[in-house]
Formats: sequence, C-alpha cells, structure tokens
Amino acid sequence: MKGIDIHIGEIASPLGRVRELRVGIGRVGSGTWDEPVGPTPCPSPTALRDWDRRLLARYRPFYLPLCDLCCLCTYGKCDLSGGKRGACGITLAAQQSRVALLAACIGTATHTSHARELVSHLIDRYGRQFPLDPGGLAVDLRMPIVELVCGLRPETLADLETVLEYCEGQVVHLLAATHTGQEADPIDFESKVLHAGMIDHVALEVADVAQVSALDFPKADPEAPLVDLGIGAIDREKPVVLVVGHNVPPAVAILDYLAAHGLEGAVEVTGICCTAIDMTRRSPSAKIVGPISWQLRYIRSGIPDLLVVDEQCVRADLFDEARDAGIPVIATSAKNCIGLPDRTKEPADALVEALSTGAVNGMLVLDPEKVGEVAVRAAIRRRPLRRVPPSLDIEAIASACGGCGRCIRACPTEADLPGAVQAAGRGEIAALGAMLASCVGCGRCEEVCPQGIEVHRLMAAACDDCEVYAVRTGRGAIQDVEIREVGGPIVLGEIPGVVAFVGCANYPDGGREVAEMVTEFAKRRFVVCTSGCSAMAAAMHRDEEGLTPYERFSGRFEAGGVVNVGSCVSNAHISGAAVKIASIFAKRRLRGNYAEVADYVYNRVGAVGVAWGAMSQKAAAIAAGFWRLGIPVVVGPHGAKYRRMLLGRQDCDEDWMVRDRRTDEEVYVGPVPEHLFIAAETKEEAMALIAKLAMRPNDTSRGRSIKLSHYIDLYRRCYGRMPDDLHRFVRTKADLPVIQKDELLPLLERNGWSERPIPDPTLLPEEAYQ
Amino acid sequence: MKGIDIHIGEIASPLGRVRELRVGIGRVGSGTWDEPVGPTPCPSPTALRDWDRRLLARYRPFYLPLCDLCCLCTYGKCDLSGGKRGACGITLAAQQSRVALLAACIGTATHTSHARELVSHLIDRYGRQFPLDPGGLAVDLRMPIVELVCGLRPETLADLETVLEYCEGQVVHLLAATHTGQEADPIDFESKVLHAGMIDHVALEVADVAQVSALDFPKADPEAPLVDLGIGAIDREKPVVLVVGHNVPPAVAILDYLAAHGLEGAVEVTGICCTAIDMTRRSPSAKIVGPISWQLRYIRSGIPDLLVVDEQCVRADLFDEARDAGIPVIATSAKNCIGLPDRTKEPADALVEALSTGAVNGMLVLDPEKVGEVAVRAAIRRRPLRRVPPSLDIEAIASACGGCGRCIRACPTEADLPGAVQAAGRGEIAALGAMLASCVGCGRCEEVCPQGIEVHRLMAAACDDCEVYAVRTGRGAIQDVEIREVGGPIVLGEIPGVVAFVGCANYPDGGREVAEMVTEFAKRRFVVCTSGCSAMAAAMHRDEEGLTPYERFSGRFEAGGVVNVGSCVSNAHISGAAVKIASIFAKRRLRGNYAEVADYVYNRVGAVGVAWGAMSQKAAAIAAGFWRLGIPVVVGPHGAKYRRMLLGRQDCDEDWMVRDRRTDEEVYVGPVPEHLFIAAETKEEAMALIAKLAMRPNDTSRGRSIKLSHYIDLYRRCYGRMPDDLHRFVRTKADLPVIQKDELLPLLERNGWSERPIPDPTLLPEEAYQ
Amino acid sequence: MSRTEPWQPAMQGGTVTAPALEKPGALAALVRRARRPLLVVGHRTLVTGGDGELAIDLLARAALKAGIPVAATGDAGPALAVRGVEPAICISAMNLANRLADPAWPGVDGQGPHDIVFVAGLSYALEWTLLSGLRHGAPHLVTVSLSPAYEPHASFSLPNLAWPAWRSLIAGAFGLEEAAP
Amino acid sequence: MSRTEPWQPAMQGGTVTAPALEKPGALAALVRRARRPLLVVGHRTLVTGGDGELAIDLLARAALKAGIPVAATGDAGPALAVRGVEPAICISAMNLANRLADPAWPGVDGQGPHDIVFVAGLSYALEWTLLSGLRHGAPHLVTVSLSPAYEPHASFSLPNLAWPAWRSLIAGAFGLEEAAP
Ligand code: SF4
Ligand code: SF4
Ligand code: SF4
Ligand code: SF4
Ligand code: SF4
Ligand code: SF4
Ligand code: SF4
Ligand code: SF4
Repeated sequence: MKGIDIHIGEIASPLGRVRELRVGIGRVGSGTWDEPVGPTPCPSPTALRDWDRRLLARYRPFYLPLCDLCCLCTYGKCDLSGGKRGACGITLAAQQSRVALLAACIGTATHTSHARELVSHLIDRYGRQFPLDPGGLAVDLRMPIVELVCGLRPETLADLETVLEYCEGQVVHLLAATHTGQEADPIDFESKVLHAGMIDHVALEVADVAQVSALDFPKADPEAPLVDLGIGAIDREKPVVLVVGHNVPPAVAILDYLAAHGLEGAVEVTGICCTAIDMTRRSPSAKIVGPISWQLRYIRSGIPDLLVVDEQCVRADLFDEARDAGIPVIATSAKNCIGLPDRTKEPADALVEALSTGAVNGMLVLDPEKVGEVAVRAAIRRRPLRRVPPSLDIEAIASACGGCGRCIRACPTEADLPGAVQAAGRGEIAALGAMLASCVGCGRCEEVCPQGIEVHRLMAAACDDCEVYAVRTGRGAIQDVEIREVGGPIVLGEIPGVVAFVGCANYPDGGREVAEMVTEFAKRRFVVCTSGCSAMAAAMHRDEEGLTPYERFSGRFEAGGVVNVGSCVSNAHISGAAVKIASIFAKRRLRGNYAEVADYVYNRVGAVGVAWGAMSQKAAAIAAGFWRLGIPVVVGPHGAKYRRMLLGRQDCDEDWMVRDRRTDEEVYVGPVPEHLFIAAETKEEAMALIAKLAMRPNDTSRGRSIKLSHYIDLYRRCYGRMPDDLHRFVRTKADLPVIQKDELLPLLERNGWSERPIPDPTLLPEEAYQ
Repeated sequence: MKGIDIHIGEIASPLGRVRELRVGIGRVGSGTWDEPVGPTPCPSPTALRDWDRRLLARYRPFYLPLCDLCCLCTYGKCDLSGGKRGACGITLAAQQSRVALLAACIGTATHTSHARELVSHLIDRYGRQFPLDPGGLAVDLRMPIVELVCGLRPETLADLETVLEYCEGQVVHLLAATHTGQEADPIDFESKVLHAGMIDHVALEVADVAQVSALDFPKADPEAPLVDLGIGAIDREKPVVLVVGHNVPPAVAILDYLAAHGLEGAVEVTGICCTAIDMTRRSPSAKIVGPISWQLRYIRSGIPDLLVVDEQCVRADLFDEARDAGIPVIATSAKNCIGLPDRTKEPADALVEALSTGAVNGMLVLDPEKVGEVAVRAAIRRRPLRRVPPSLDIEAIASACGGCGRCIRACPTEADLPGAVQAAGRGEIAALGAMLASCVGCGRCEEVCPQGIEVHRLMAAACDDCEVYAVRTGRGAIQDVEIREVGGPIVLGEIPGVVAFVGCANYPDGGREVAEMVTEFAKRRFVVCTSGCSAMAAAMHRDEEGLTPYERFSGRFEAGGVVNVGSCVSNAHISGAAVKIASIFAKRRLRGNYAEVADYVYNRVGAVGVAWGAMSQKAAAIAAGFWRLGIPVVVGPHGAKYRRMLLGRQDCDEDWMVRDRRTDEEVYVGPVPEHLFIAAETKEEAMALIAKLAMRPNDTSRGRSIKLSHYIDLYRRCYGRMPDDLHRFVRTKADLPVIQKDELLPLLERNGWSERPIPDPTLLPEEAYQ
Repeated sequence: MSRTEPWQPAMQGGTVTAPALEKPGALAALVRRARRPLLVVGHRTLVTGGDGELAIDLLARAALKAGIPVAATGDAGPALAVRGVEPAICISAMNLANRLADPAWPGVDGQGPHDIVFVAGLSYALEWTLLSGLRHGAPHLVTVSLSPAYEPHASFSLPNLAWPAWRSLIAGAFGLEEAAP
Repeated sequence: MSRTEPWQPAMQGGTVTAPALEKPGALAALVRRARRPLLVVGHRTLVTGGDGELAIDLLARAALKAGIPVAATGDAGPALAVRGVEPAICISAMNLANRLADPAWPGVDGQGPHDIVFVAGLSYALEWTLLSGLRHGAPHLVTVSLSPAYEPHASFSLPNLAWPAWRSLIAGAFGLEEAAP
C-alpha cells in the first residue's frame, strides 16, 4: 500500500498539495483482514431504522417540552401548544424530537470535530503511518466500535481520516433533517438521534485511540497511576499554568516543553475538565483541579499565572474573569477564539513578552507547540507578578443581603442561598462554605442579586478547599483478557451489572452523590466505570479509612473494580467493552454487523449508563450512542430538560415479547430493561433504578437471583417496602434470591405469577442474523 | 489518472468495497492546471477571520433577540435579559450569534447533504468519470466558487466528492462551535456564520453543476424555454403526479419513465418548490404549480392522483393532508421518512398495487428509479378513483365566524381575515378569495379558530385560480461571454447594479411585490436575477400587455435582462457571476484566493441580493455566502426574525475609510454599500434601499450618476422628498445626475460637502494581495 | 417576587399558564370535584417546612382527610408511611407521568383512570418538565401543583408562597384542624 | 383576547414584559416626562383606522400638539407631510433602531440623544423585534409602543385595543380635541 502515496504524489493534479497528500493515503489501511463484511458497513441514516423502530416501539418517547414555541425559522414563532401545528405543519412532538436531534448533532459534531483536529495534529507531529496501539499486546480488537459500525479496521493515524469522513458526512445528513420542512415523524427523528449517537461513539473511539496511541497514554492499563486532584495539591510557590477544556494537544505541548527543557517540577501544570484528565494520562505530575464547576472559583483564586483554554465546556466569561484576576489568556481553538487577535504567526519571544508584561490580556495562538513554549515561559515570568486577591470581609458583604430570594430562584441546584448568606451576614459563615460542595459554579446567583453580592465568590471565600484526593487516571480501553474473564459472568448475570458513571457536573447535589453511588455499586461487585467529570467527582469522597474509591477498589474491569477509562472521549471504551463481549466472549462477528450485535448487547449485557449531571449536547449524543446499543441511561433530575424520556411500560405485557431463537416463538420476558432513558429524582431512586435496569432476558437464574437481591435491597432502602413488580422479573422459582424465597413467593402468587421459560432472546427477525 | 482506480481496486484492504471504490478515485481530477494556489485553499474556519472582522467592523450586528432565554443545555433555561449571563457565562449577544450560526449550519448542511445525495445518485447512474459541463463551450470557468474557495477545478462527478468532503468537515467544525462552552465572542460567531455561508455556496455550486451536467438541464442558456406555471396549466383529465421538494432525482425518474414508455403527454407531472423548477429544466412539459405556499391548497384540491415528496420545505402535515384528500404518498428521502414503512426492496408491482388499491396511504421508497416507475403506474391506476372534494358552502361555513380575531393574530402576514370571513358569511366572498394572493399557505389560521373554520381552505375555495403564467426555466450558469460584456459596465457602475431576487415565500404581501420589484429593476436596466420561489413568484404578474416578466424581458445576463438561474441551489451562479467578473473581466486569480476576490467584489461589483420572503435556515446560509463576498442582502420585514441585522452607520465617517491602492492612503469613500443585511418594512422602502446598496467605491462618475439617479428616484417615490444623505455619495460634481445638478448642488453644500477623490479601493492590507 | 411568575423566572415558554389558586376555597373545590384524584408527593416535601413542621406532614394529613390515594416519588415513601399514609404506589416521577399520559391506564389502584392529579415536592425543574409533559401528553388530565412555587404548566397552580402562607392555604383547603403538630 | 398578552400570542419569550398603559393619563405622563422624545411612525398607520379616520391622522395631530419630532419609516413620510408633519427623518426602521442603540447618537435633529421613543405602525413582528433590539441594545432608552397591539418588549405598551378604544386613548393622552375628522 505504501506505493500509493508516492504514486499520487507524483501526479500533476488540480488538487491542493496538502489535501492531496492526506487523501491519497488516508483512504487505505495496510494488511489484510478477511472477516466478511456484515449487512451495514458505514450505515446511512436509514440503514438501521428497522432496529431503531423496534427499540422505540418498546421505549416510546414521553415528551417534556421546554417551550410551546418553535422559533427556528422566520415563519415563527409558532405556538405548538394544544395540538396546534406550526406554519410548516410540524407537531409539538416532532418539534421536541427535532430539538433532541439538533442537540445530538451538536454533540456528535463536537466530538467529531475534536477527533478531526486531534488526528490532523497527531499526523502532523507523528506522521501518517504512525500505528494505532490502544492496548499493546493486551488488546487485539483495537477499535470495536469502528469495526462494528464502519466495517473498517484502521491501523494507522491516516486510516482514521477515512472513518472521520464517514462521521462528518453522517452528521451533515442528520443535521439537514432538522431543517424546516424535512422530517415530519417523531419516531423517525428519534431514529436519527440514535444514528447520531452511534456516530458519536465512533468519533469518540477515533479520538481516544489516536491520542492514546500517539501520546503514549496508559494503554488499557488497569494499573494506570493515581494522580492528585484538588486545589490543595498545587504548590502555589511555583509558577502555575491552568489549562481548561477538552482537546489536549496544547496541554501536552506544555508538558513536553517542560520535559524538553528540564523544567519538570519547576512549573505546576493544572487542569480543569477533560483536558485535565488527559494531561495526567500524559504525565502523572500534572494536577487535576476538578470538573467544569471549578472554573470560576479557581480563576478567581488568582493562583494560575497563565490560562490556556482549548475547547468545549469552557465558560464564555473565562476571559473576563481571568482579566479581572490579572491572569493572561491564550486561546488555542478555532472553535473558541474569544475575539482575541490571532498571533499564531508571530515569534514566541514576542508572545511571551506581550503576555508576561501585561501588554495584552490575551491572544489566539492556533499552534499547540507554540502554545507549549509560550505558556511555560510566560507563566514563569508572570509568577512574581501574581496578584493575590484581597481577602473578602464575608460578614460585611453578606450582611447586605435582603433575603429577596432571587439567587435561589436562579440557582440550578435550588440551594438555600438566602438563608446561608444571611447567616453569614450574622457571622456564621460555615454553612455558606459548605454549600460549595453542591454548587455547580454557574454564577447565575451573582447575575441576579440586587445587592450586587457575588454569592459564588462569597461561598468560595467561606470554604477552605485545600483537600487533595487521589484519582486513577484514565486507563483507556478494556483488555481483551479482561473481557474474556468477565464476559461469561456478565452475560449470565452473575456479575450483577456494569454501571458507567459518565458525563458532566449538572448535579442536583454535588459530586458527592456520584461518589457515593460509585462506592455503593463497587461494594455490590458491579463493574463500575467512570469517565470525564464523573470520574473526577467520584474521587472526591473518602471512606471510613480515608480512601477514595480509586484507592479502595481495583482499576480492573472486574466485579468490584472502579475503572476510570479517561476523559469524555474515552466513553467509547465503555460501549466498546459491551461490543467486545459480543465479539470476544460470544464470537459474534462485528464487522458492519450493527443490529445483530446491538441485539446481543441489549438482550445479554447488563450495562447501565448513569449521567447524573448530564448537561451538554455531547452528553446527549453519548447517551444516544448507548441507547442504540440497547444500553439504558439514567440521568439526574435536570436530565428531564433533554425534552423527552424513552420509557417502557412494564404494565403492558405485550410490549415485552421477544423471539426465542431456539423455538422461534414469541415469549414474554418481562420488562428488562424497563427504560432506555429516565431521569431519577434522587440518588436513592437512581440506585434502585440502576439495579433494576441491569437485568436482561438472558440472565441465568443464578444471575437473575443476584440481580434481584440487589434490586430488592436498593428498592427497599429507597421506598421502605418490597418492590411491587417482582413478579415481572421472576421467571422461575430459581430466580428468587434463596434467602428471601419464602418471603417472596406469596408476593408473587398474589400477583398471579406463574413460571415461564428463559428464552434465547432476540428482538430481530431471523433474516437479520449473519 | 485512470490507472489509479484499477490499482486500488486490486488491493486487499480492510475498507468496504463500495467506499473503497469511491475513495480511490474520488480524490483526483484529471488534466493539468497550473494556476498557482492562493493563500487560502480549502480555508479552515479561522483562515478568513481577518477578512470577516474587517467587514464586521463596518457592519456591526444589531441584535434582535426572539427570546431572552437560552434553552440549549440542561443548565437552562437561562435568562439572559438585562445583561445577565447564562450558567455557561454566555451573553445575550453571543447567544443570538450562536443561534444565527446554528441556523447557518443547518442551512449549509441541508445544501451539502442535498449535493452529496445528488452526486452519489448521479455517479451511480452516470459513472464516476462523467464530465462536468455546466455551460458547454460558453463556459470555460466551470465552477468559479469551488475554484475560489477550494482551489480545485473538478472535471468529473467523482471530483465533486472531494469538494463535498471539505464542505462536510467544515460544517461539522462550525456546528461544534455552537456547543455549550465553545465560542464566547459574538463577532467570532458571526465570522463563523460567514464561513458557513461561503461553504454553502460551494455546496450549491456542486449540486447544480452536477445536475446540470448529468441531467442535461439547460446549460447556461439565456434562451432556456418558457414553461407553464399555475394550477390552470394542468390538464385535469389526465393522471396527475405531484412532486414536492428540492432534490430532483425522483422527479427526473418519473419524467424518464414516461419518456421511456412513450407516455409523454399521457401523465401530468406537476411540482411545487424547487423540484418543480428543476424538473422543468429536465423537461419543459412538466408543470410548475407554484412555490412552497401552494402545498395545502393544491393537495386539498384533490387534483393530484399521487404525491411524491422528496426533501426540504415539505410541510410536515403533507401526509395527513394527502391522506384526507385520498392521495397516496411516496416518501423518497432519508431526511423525511414520515414514519412510513420502507418498501424500497420490494418489487415495483407490489408497490403499485398497494398504492393504487388504497391498501396503504403511503410508503418510503429510497430508490429514485423505482419511484419513477411506481409513481407513474400508480397514478395512472389511481386516476379513475380520483376523489373530487365536495364543494364548500362558503357562506354557511363563514357565517359561523364570531369575529374573535384569533386567525389574524396567528397569521404571519397579519391579513385581515376576520373581516373577510365575516363578509363571506354575508355572501361577499370575493374579498376572501382575493386574500389568497397574499397568503403564505401556512395554515396557522385554521389551527386557532375556535369555530373550526378552515380559513385557508375557505379562501382557496373562494378563489378560482385557473391562471397560467409563463416562467423561463432555470438557465443555470452565466456564460463567460456574458460576463465579458457586462463586466466593464458593472464594475464602472454604468449598469446600475445586479439585483438578485432569491429565496422563499414568507412574503409580507404575497409574491406580487417580488414580481413588481423584478419588473421595476428590469425596466431600470439593472441585471435582474431570480431563483427558487422568487423566480416563480416573479412570473405571477403581467404587465399592461399581459406579459409576465419572463416574456417581456430577455433571459440574458445583461442590462434589463431577467435571468432565472434555477432552483435554490442555482444561487451559486449568482455569486459565481460576481466572482467571474473578478476573474474574467478583471483577471484576478481565483484559485484559493478568497479574500482578494471578495475585496474586489465588495468594492467594485454593485450586486444586491433580495430575499423578500426569506424563511428558512437555507436562506440564512445563502445570505451569509453573499455577505462574505461583500454583497449586501435585503430581506422583507420577517427577515428581522433572523435575530440580527448587519448594519453600517453612514453617519460615522471613520467607518468608511478604505485604502487607496494607488496612493496607499486611507481615504473616505462614503457608505457604499451602507448595510450588509437589513430588513425593509415595505416594498417601496426596499427598492430605495436596493438602489442605494448597489453603489460601490469604484463607481466611475458616470456610473455613480446613473446609480444616484435611480436612488433619488426610488427614494422620492417612497419618502416623498430628496434623500438627506446625497452628500455622502457624491464624490465630485461629475457624480451628479446631469439634469438634477442644479437642484442638488445647493443641497450638498448645505451639508458642508466638498469634492474628494475616487480611489482604487481596498479593505485589505497590501500583503493580502497576490 | 410576583406570585404568578415561574418560581425560577427563566422557566418560561408557555403560551398558556396556570390560573393561580389564591384561596383555599378554590383548591377545595378542585378536591371536591375530583372523582379519581391522585396525590403525588416528592422528596422535597421533606425539606420544605418551618417551625419544626414539614410539608409532608400537612400533605399526609390532607391525603388522609380527603381520602386521596398517594403516589410517593423519590424517597418520600417511608416518610409517608410513618405519617400513616401507605402510598398506593412508589414509583419514579417520570415513569408515573408516562403512565398518566395514557388515558387507558387504570390508575395506581387499578380502579380506573385518574381525572385530577395533585403534585407536590419534586425539585422545581423536574416538576416543571413533568407538568409540561402532562399538559401536552395528557390533555385528558387536570393537573394541580401544590408546591409552594408557581408552576405555569399545571392546569392550576398554587402561587409562589412563603411557608406560613402555603401552610395556611393547604390547611384551609383540606380542612385540617389548625393544631400545631 | 387578553389586553396584555402579545397580540400574536406566539410572540413570547421575554422574562420582562411591558407595563400596559391602560389610561390616557399614564401615557400623557410619559409624554410630559420626555426631554428628547421621538415618535416613529410606520406604514401600518395608513391601514389602521375606522370611520374614515386613520391612525396616522391622530398621530400626526399628536406629534404637532406635543411638539415631538417624527421619524417616518416605510412609506409613511408623504402621508405625514400632507398632514402637516414634516418628518425630521425618513429612514428604515432597522437603520433608525441601530442608531438609537448608540447612546452617543445625537438624534434625528442632531440636538442630542433621545430619551424616549414612541413607536407605532410597524408590522407586528417587525415592531416586536425592533423593540426587542432596543430593550437589549439600548438600555438607556425608554421605548413606548403606541400601536394598538400589546408589545411585550417595550418599556411601556398600549394594551391590545380595538380602534375606538385606541382612538380615545391617544386623543385623551395628547389632548386632541374630539372633533370628528
Ligand atoms: S420551523 Fe415550523 S414550527 Fe418552527 S418556526 Fe418555522 S414554521 Fe414555525
Ligand atoms: S454558582 Fe452555585 S450557588 Fe450560584 S446559582 Fe450557580 S449553582 Fe447555585
Ligand atoms: S439575591 Fe442577593 S439579596 Fe437576594 S437573597 Fe440572594 S444574596 Fe440575598
Ligand atoms: S424555544 Fe427556547 S429560545 Fe425559542 S422561544 Fe422557546 S425558550 Fe425561547
Ligand atoms: S447553553 Fe448556556 S445559556 Fe444556554 S441553557 Fe446552557 S448554560 Fe444556559
Ligand atoms: S394560511 Fe394564509 S391566511 Fe392563514 S394564517 Fe397562514 S398566511 Fe395567514
Ligand atoms: S378565528 Fe375563526 S371565528 Fe375567530 S375571527 Fe377568525 S375565522 Fe372568525
Ligand atoms: S426558495 Fe425557500 S421556500 Fe422556496 S423552495 Fe427554496 S428554500 Fe424552499
């Protein structure tokens, strides 16, 4: 294959040079691979519509409009309430699905664009033929999602470009469907949402495999190092660089510059959000400050000497806050230029000078390598000029509070701010400081206070957050051998489930709840995965012995393991693990064989996603990618703002029929899993739901009895009584937890329960099987 | 080059077969082309940021929020009023720009996806090496926009895939920037809007050149045939097929099937929206019903025996309306599946049977060729079963009207419906029928009437619309020789301007106003272009001699010509003509040389776009493509709902300085053009604006005096007095219209006017020139 | 704070907004009118209160007095039980709402579809979205928000109320003797 | 039709809505208070009316009486002129609004920034968006909608009014003698 690029390079053609190079080579992988291609390699938006409609017939959207109006075109606004149609004829239900599709497209585009920039950058640095290696010898099936969806097996960075072209084309098709006067049917919109989600996981896998391979992150390593998390971990004496965002190349360039110039240890490199996680994958000496919610408080602390922002989940007022705190800013992404002058082409010396003398407050530098040098040098020169913010007279400021309540009414977490501020005004500041733990750091309270009280700033001042936590940095993929070991127990139900805590920080009550859930399910010997902000939140919790979950539990993908796969793009390894079970454990063909594998995962792999603080359009896309694989997702109460749930009706028996492949008969399997997407009101309710949603039709009796005992236990903890739906989950008496059998049988019988078979379940018609 | 595809075809590779084929060849054009590549081939979203910021410093966004709230993520809703920032830190201004970017992305995605499907389909049918030929011998510069933007010169259908990959990648990058926590700066958002618009015109050009080439549409033909428009043109005795949408392959397949089976003349093929225009480009025997606004009334007429819908601008309730009218539906687009069963793979006989017996109301068929056969055969079989809707007792129905006014309050055109309905209730139905002319056919009046009066249906029943109009079908590109002839007069200002009436049908007072404006400017010897719904609207107007503008004026791109370029995707030929002037007349290099050429067009080509009924996200993207080339766009009053205008301040002299390339000095040139995007309140105001916006710094005195005389004339017609800003447009006394000189000089002097030079104008720094 | 703007002012977006139940009598009339009522009690009834009394205390008494079956969401179930109200169902709010949207769903007790649903104590955003879902998805249902925060999407809502006003409105509407608990 | 819902009910989306000027006195007080007022008259004042009288007739008299300079938009200019009001400026509404948003703009007569702008007679959607633009872009300005359709984005708006009520409110506020025209 190597011949091709040369050949094309020689041809006089009208194509631009750079592009031509990319192209001629980007299309082909090397080596041979003779697995037959399944029915849907690189599926179009309609190729899997039949699978989607089967899922969506069970899990019908329940719409929760955030608005009666549509304002997408100049016919509007249209009032869609009361069954009215808009000027384009659309219904409110279709409109809600359309907005959900729009969100999913934005999320998928964000990951795809991120992956594209990452791959282009890595190709620039490491060459087109740089081999992909997400897991060394431990991983043979390198990119399960790409293989499943695209029918491709990329081997080099260049091969990933082919995959991304497919993703880009699909996003554009899907986005086009949101145009006025396109799709009319809500379920077809939802099917496109699922398609977007599937594409999203492809893009995620591309991004993470590329960076793990080229940047030498831990490769599927259960023993990925423990790293420091928390403001307290920062040595404030040193120059401090802060990197905020998701796209790691500038942060890596900073670390590499330090290493190349013998400056390791001389500069603190700190991060917020996924870039923080990813830079600790490059170098465990980097420090994680915290999730997205830490932006305001950390910048205002005045500790960072220089702020580097890349892309995604970056506060739009970061530049203003940094300027007010005297911190110069380097913007590094075409997606977030912040109006700053583009100085990419100027020499590094000039940029260092401008930033460190305060001649400018910020600049745009679109070359990560240059950012690496400039950030380090400027931070070192800024250090002596660091401006410690004056300490606040909390009591005096708080005493201006009139108790008007506007802050609580603006607060996403509905925290009782007026009470706490007024108490602080009376000198009792502890309560105010304590609220910081459940604060998402959005700043809305400050925007509305008629007294001009900067409530969040006051809370931060009232709270001494010098804690240091240990978090295991992102390990990347799951090893084939781990899959081999757990595949059986999971599919048989003997491991009670795989629970993945993923996504953002729009928590109802702080990260604490995520940490507690992680611990709970690890103790119950679920396989617990974490990623992104949730991975960080999970670390901010200690058990009786002062250990964080990462210190207490193993990092292996095993019962009772707590597996931080990495940043948001690492989520592909969680869906990838489910797919790998189908391949490695059950020997299903993956290549272009989506529906069959999704049907396998749906009916057999008891995985549940939990995005307790799901905030973003990316989170919406990630969730949709899990849904299409048949993996249910639980969100916190704010998740209802995604405008619709996908809910099953356990009370409608006809919804829960599957085909038994052994007998070709339709059989009742009970509502497993009961929902595909549901918002829970409280952590306790979420835990009962998670345990329930981990059940699958394929569970053996032994497995089901284990799952039922967790469900019963968590249900009782929440609701104080026995579940009223046990009869729907018990197929035979052997399904009953042994020690509860006597207690449960009468309950079942009261509900007219009788034994039923355990089938070889599928939602698909026979011809769909390869 | 031909060798390559064979070579790759032989290689065993992990890529899917179909994709591999596309890829191996799709990347390369044949032939040589040695024009040097300019500075920005295939520009990234930031490559032209400097140009954008120069434009946007003159034309600052004036925001018109449709909502104080943002509801894009689950932190929301956020209240951004009164200067408050959202939970992500965003301001209201940035939020408005973000929504504008979202709209532009949706529009660009729609055209890109449309182009992609078209090109894929045409490659399937005509082969990868099918040559591109948009204008035969008359067009040497085949794809000026692609050449300008991408630096590529595609020669075959396959070459277009390379261009589309670029477009898709850019749309995805831009869409990613709308994610929560990305771009923070409103002007950077606007710059991305301009980028989206530029990409949009690339996609438009790809789509139209592909279809013109492969489907043998008129090729840059000023004598493209006149075709029939209007319900009256339809022979209702014959079986009637209706095609609604924008993506022409199914319609072409219908026409081809008729031709192949000797059925021409036996079946009426009628169309609404752009597909209607495009099918008359294939066969002048096809009939155009009208623009988007005719969907409800025509379907309800019961005339069509079968309805084929493709994509874009299709009412979401079309299927329901068709079902109620007894008309079976074939959906043909992945983007609009309408929830119908996918029967693509079944034999045509079965589909014909199902549709013609009424066994089903509709189906999804994703193969245009099959649609062609099935639609014709089913329509023929349906014809005897056509259900003529019962005639309405208008008076009786209307007499139920209580005059509550809900209909007028729901009507986008604010038509006095209650008065007209109540008059009809008293037997005076003419007024009601007459209102149909200014009705956009949205149906919102019917949704709100508490009496259940279907107001639009009643209007249609009260109006006997059997008129037949002649419209010149889309001619496609502008010939090189036409450009050579008009390039000089346009650049010198002696042709007073190029006015393009484009886009949709959200008119304040019906298409009549578009028709009148077209006639007015053609009479004034502007070059008048039309496209899309506006091209159709322009035909629905007769002069004293009973001629439509297309019958009265020539179809040449010349002073006083009325040039229908075609459907919405043909808009690229309008921007393309401006670019061709820079190339063919002024010999500027195009290849990858965007900023220099845009600067040329902006300062020298007096073109103005008018989207009087601009409705869609596509229209937003098209407009943005014009803006980036420095071509101002006027919209009707509803255009304000695009959430921001781009307005110049003629009263701020410092805004109107340019660099004189001869002297390298900054000189004042007056506010030409004064705005980049502005909504006009009335047609008269729009006409005065158009005349004014056609002025350019480069106008010779002779040209400027011609332009001023049109401006003065149209201004006086609207405002009843002399313009108060003439002194800003008159550089020397020679600029004054000769016959008005004595009247005008005192006016100027009262404003402290003095003579000033006519520069060689540019907005760019010297180094930007090639 | 206006009594009838959304308690979170940004939570707007409806063209139809709930009439506010300003007087106990108006609420009492709705309770009387109900043939198949349901009271949904969420977890925030356990944190809302004053003077040592909680919202759930009053609502439990109200349910007993009026004989309305109760659905407990979040973790309100055990707290209701200790107050003498055995919930007819313990269920997550979204799951319940989805069933309520089905006009054929026979209700928490299988006795037939509910006609009026009283809701209290979800977090504001969750209650808001749930009521929006019912407004659009369950036009057959009358919804009444009993939370002390105005809910525009309900058929009827209490206005924004401080604890004492809320307490006296509920007590008055359900005829609870005013003995301090 | 409620007097203070947007005249087109779908045109919602603000958290702050204009107080309605229900009485002539309230409007008259605003007129009195203005130091640098401007009256914007759009083309729909030529189609709104009753009994042979048009809105523009009244507004022209009002402008003369109160001595307020007038900006004519759309094609209202000539119609104002024949009614004895020479517009201070003829300008498109968006262009005017953009200038008004500049606190330093010296006004239609160059005498200094306006403090209150009265607006009437644009089409509803255009007036609505323009007032939204001013609300957000010109916080220094008081805007008053004099159209007979309630405009939520104005600082103050007339309510939704039928012609006779509108006529008498304007006539009352500006002290126009009630002689039929
Ligand atoms: S997209 Fe449809 S519902 Fe939305 S504003 Fe436009 S016409 Fe109305
Ligand atoms: S910053 Fe914290 S306390 Fe303030 S509104 Fe946001 S979440 Fe609530
Ligand atoms: S908004 Fe300000 S004044 Fe009002 S309660 Fe909150 S902190 Fe106190
Ligand atoms: S959809 Fe959102 S932006 Fe549009 S009107 Fe509703 S709340 Fe406002
Ligand atoms: S995107 Fe920003 S402004 Fe919009 S809802 Fe989310 S946090 Fe609020
Ligand atoms: S259908 Fe016509 S009359 Fe009815 S609301 Fe729409 S534009 Fe107005
Ligand atoms: S909505 Fe119906 S009843 Fe009311 S004025 Fe219009 S046609 Fe008459
Ligand atoms: S001009 Fe506008 S409305 Fe008409 S068909 Fe094209 S996009 Fe649709």
